[in-house]
Amino acid sequence: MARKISIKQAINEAIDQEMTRDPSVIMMGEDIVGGSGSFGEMDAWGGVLGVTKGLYAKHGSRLLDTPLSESAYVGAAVGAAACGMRPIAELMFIDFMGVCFDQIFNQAAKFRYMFGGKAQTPVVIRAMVGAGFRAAAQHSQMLTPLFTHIPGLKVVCPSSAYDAKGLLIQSIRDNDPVIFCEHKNLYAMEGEVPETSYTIPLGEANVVREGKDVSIVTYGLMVHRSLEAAATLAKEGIEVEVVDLRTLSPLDLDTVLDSVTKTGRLVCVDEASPRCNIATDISALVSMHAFSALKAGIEMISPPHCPVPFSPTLEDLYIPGSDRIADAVRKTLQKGKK
Amino acid sequence: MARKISIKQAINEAIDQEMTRDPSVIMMGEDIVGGSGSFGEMDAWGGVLGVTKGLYAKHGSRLLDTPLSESAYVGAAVGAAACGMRPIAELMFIDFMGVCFDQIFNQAAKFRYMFGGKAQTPVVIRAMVGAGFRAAAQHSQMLTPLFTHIPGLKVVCPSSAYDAKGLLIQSIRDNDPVIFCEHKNLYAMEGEVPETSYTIPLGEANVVREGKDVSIVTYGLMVHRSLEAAATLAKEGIEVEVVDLRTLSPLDLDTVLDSVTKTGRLVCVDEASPRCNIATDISALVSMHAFSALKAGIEMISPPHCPVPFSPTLEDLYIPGSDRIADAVRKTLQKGKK
Amino acid sequence: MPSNPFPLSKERLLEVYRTMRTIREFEERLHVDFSRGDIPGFVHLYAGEEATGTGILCHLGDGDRIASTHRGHGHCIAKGVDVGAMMKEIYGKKGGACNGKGGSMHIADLSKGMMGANGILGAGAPLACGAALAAKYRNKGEIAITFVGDGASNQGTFLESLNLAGVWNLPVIFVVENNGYAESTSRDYAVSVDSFVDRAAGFGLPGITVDGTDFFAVYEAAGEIIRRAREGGGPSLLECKTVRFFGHFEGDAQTYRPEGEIENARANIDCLKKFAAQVTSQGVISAAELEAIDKSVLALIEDSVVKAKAAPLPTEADLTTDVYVSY
Amino acid sequence: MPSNPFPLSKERLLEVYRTMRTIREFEERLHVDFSRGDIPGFVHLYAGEEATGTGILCHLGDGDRIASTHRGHGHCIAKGVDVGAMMKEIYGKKGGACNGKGGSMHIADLSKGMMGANGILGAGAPLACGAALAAKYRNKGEIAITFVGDGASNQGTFLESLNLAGVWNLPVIFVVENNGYAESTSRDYAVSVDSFVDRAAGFGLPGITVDGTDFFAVYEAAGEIIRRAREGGGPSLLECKTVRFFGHFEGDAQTYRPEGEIENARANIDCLKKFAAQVTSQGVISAAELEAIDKSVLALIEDSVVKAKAAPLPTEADLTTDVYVSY
Ligand SMILES: Cc1ncc(C[n+]2csc(CCOP(=O)(O)OP(=O)(O)O)c2C)c(N)n1
Ligand SMILES: Cc1ncc(C[n+]2csc(CCOP(=O)(O)OP(=O)(O)O)c2C)c(N)n1
Ligand SMILES: [Mg+2]
Ligand SMILES: [Mg+2]
Repeated sequence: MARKISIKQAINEAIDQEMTRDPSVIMMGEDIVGGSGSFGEMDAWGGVLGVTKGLYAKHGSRLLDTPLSESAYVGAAVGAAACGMRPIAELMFIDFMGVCFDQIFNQAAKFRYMFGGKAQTPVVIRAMVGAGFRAAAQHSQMLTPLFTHIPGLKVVCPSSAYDAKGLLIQSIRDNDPVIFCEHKNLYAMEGEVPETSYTIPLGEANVVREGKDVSIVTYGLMVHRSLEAAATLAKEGIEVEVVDLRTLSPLDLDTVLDSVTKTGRLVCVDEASPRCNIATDISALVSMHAFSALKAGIEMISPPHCPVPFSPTLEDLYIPGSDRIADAVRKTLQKGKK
Repeated sequence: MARKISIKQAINEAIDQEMTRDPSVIMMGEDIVGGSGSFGEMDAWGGVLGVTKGLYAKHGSRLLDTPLSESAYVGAAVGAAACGMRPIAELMFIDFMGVCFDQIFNQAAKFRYMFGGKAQTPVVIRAMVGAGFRAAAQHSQMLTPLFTHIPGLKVVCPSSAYDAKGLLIQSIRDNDPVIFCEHKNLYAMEGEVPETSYTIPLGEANVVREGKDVSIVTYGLMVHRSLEAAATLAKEGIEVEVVDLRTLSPLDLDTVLDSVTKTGRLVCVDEASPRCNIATDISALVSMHAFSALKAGIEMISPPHCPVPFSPTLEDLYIPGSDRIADAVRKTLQKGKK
Repeated sequence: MPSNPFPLSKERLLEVYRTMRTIREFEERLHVDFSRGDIPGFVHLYAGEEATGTGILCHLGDGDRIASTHRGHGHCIAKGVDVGAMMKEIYGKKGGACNGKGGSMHIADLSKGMMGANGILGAGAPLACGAALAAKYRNKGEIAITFVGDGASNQGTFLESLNLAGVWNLPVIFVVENNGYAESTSRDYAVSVDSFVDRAAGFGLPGITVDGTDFFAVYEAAGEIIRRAREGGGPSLLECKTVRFFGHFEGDAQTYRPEGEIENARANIDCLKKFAAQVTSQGVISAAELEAIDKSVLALIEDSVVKAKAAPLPTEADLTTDVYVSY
Repeated sequence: MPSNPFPLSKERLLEVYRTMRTIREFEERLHVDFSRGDIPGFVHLYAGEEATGTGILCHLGDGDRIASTHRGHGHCIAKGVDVGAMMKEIYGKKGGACNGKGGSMHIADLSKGMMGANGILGAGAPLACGAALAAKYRNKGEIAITFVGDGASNQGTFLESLNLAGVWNLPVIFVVENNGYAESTSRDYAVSVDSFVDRAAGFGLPGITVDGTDFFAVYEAAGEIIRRAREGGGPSLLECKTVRFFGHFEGDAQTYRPEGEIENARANIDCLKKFAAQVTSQGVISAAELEAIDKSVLALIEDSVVKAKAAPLPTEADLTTDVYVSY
């Protein structure tokens, strides 16, 4: 398994393979083809950052450019899903959820329950998340906690090319609505990815580094910052275990609890705003279900409670860095067993 | 101070007094006057549950019925706020946030920061929250965690008539955007309320019952369920302290930590869906900032991770009841100091 | 036997009458039972508007989809959802159309192409676009229809959908049920344009306005645009001017309505009376035949209420099922 | 001295030219500096569209409000926002219009009535309705204007606002800047109606289409509808057909555009060239006078870049300030 491709390519390949396999998979979004109705090149964009480039040439009218009407086309994806298709809707930036959230959280998420189990809505909503692009407050948010809060949704956020492909294929095949969060600052990251199709189950966390002293639980870009911190700490003789949640809903709490039971110390790292986020969620669940295993207070690392700033200087201060994570780990170790 | 009025009346009075005091206070919403453009009685509704009844007669054109276009009129309230007014926009049911969230979380919440401190947006968005009305999945949600997650917003949720009036007047005078959550099943609850105008600062929790054994931290309707549990437990000799957060953002963490430091045991109760909610937020903050004070694992009581069901039988099972809360308190006491 | 001047056979006319009468009696009965305190939650009745839903939906088969509104009972019945299951649902019982989890505002039956009543105004429009898109890929001539009130026609979700349907040339029909009010606010206050035909034209869609209390007017207009949609001719908007016999929801005192409005409507623009007069005056159907239907409908409704009351309540075991297909 | 056939005095004409030239050079310079890697983030340039923003905004005073788009530099400059502060902002520096916190997509200056560029399509429309509502209560004849692209004109937020403005009879103007593209998707694909005048009519609003590259056409049409709005005559929609000289954002390869489109536009429908030809051919202004402005504008831009580069970066202390007024 020597082939290395980027996360961007892994996502493209996942969509391509599923569209080839299953004619009910269709895709819609703004400029996901690119060039619709113009006299230049069709398939000119392939999405704002080129993730879907080339798919139109292979799958033609099963990819649809949309007007700039997220409520209408995300809702259309939801409606088509309720009528037997497996649509993938691209929301470009997750920050745009504010103009179409109803179709996601009151419609897609609730159909099955409200209709007494008589509907299924296999829709995938792909969106870019995260900071670091100098794209400022309205194009840099995580917002993962908002979707995780909603019963009826599944929420996925991969951190590697391998996971991106396997989780996206699973998400497309999954019979529930899935919010698939792609960190824009990870698109270029490369990793080994099989050429053949494969799936990774939703709701299975991944222990990306084993260690016995402290558990870091995180996801997305922060997995890499946490691994950097772990590498630094290893030089100090501190063995950190890093758990990549991969899926935020359903949550693989068992893997988290196992890790904390082993290490007795927990640092939760989340790039989302600090109030009611994934870090608080994990911390709370651990302090409820594994309190007796804890040797010290839980540490949480998140950005400050402010919008994402534009200035690169500020944005770099905003995003949790490996230094802050390493400090938190040291802090949990300094606090002895009570 | 003998006069007792309902929460509904307290809210009406707060708006009335602020509109009288300050000509820049205006209000808009669907049927908040009621009867606009029809040939019957004007001021026919005063809001869907009659909360604003009578205000049109006193304040005339400063109350505006709107078309059914939440994005447009909530956004108009935000825009008017940025231009010197103090608008109150009624979103009827908080569940409708999905069609207008952008104007709240990307516009109102972020103006001040994105514009480098050069704007202020004193808008209040009032909305009904909560279950128990047999109104099913799309008219019964709390959604308080979604707003609490967003930097730039303040979030208020009163549990008594006294608090409702004082917090609403403060919210109207406050220079930041405030999401004012009114629990529909508390509207009829009466309490002593001064006739004169007064304010309650945002970010001050209220210890509604003192006790030394276990702290319950909660807000909204759950304050009353928790007090019922506390009354039951008192008969068993268990002294429960109940902290009513009142404001979810800003959060009065000091009062929470003081209480937990005193009791050493914590039960967080939240009517919102369980993932990434206020209960997890408080639990996490306590397990980070007051871990050494904890004598036992934290308990959280929330509804199950499912939409709000319609059938009264199911809805009553869905909403956390005083029995479940009391059991959680007993459980924290059974778990000894580790 | 007199010749039949109507565009439907006698059997179909009787079916149509039965559908409209079933809707009427369903709603009249709910009105009574609600005021007795038997029915929980918000209930929005369709009485008065029967000819609209029926005149349109009698053109559809199970493969055609509809996305409905908060005022959805009539659409459900006209689309073939089982009346007994609906009644149980409204009573919050097991065996209801949604096993008691949805209630009046969320009745759905995907097997009948009924994608759900909806508690969110305008939300059905994108869903119907999606159903129409799916139909386009299936390529069997199926279509989708969404209903929206005069008030909800101002929702961005609905307006965006008009554009999307045009851009994608979807086989979808947007039906505006204009009953003059959105809750207590009049259509003339809340809609900035005089004619919904002009609103449709603003999105490049053909629009047509009909008397929604005249079954045959609705039937004919709907037939035409549905045929066009099936043949690939794209979306249209159909405004049906109609009237709400009851309040916005049960419990509404309706002081915003001018005196006599409802009495007048019940006397002079009752779609069922109109229909009965039309078909009997032509001698195609006898008054006795209609009365027989009335009787059997009343029996059906009574039976549905009795069974709904007798049906078991859901239990704790039902609370957390059917949130996900798998989790 | 020849008589002045234009609706503006010579001084005002020179001002207008200076504004348009400032926008042009600001954007041309950003294009160069961006490709050098000096400028972070997403940058959407307004070059080519100057006559639109300028022709409209030169009618306004500081008490009038505008809500802009992601392509907001031109609106900012035409509304009087300080160019030096803008440049610093785009460089992410302290002393920028937003102290470096907003960047290109969020430049605002409330003291100039500029309510912000906006990273969310269509979001400015409700905000402008709110500004117009505030103006109505203040009752000093102030108005509000919102800009929207051809693509963003399909956002529900924008569409709802057209209706709201009509219902409340707000002094607000909706300007559709139709440059033919939304990112790479053409206007003809994404907007379901041929004419924006028809779209406006769908909401009961008067609509008018002008050549957005002809300053005087824009100026005149805008003057008329702004006057009407100030006098209580309510909202209007103004479509300006214009052209984008650069890509959607900096870095766009623009392969969706037909060959020669941009060259042709630069040669034949450059609004600055048109304006210069109009005013010089009438002898009202000399070529030398325009050149003098060109020179001083270039100096101003150069100065703004030098100062922006030299300006201090924000520091950790700035990270969490100005989230709230008080918290
Ligand atoms: C997004 C949203 N906003 C507001 C409401 C509350 N609401 C329910 S029905 C209704 C009035 C609808 O009027 P109309 O669309 O004319 O339909 P009608 O009730 O007359 O059939 C309102 C405001 C809602 N359910 N959803
Ligand atoms: C709600 C929302 N959806 C999508 C985007 C991404 N986006 C930014 S600009 C743009 C194209 C806008 O086209 P148009 O409105 O014609 O304006 P132009 O760029 O041509 O000036 C898109 C799709 C966004 N910023 N906000
Ligand atoms: Mg209506
Ligand atoms: Mg454009």
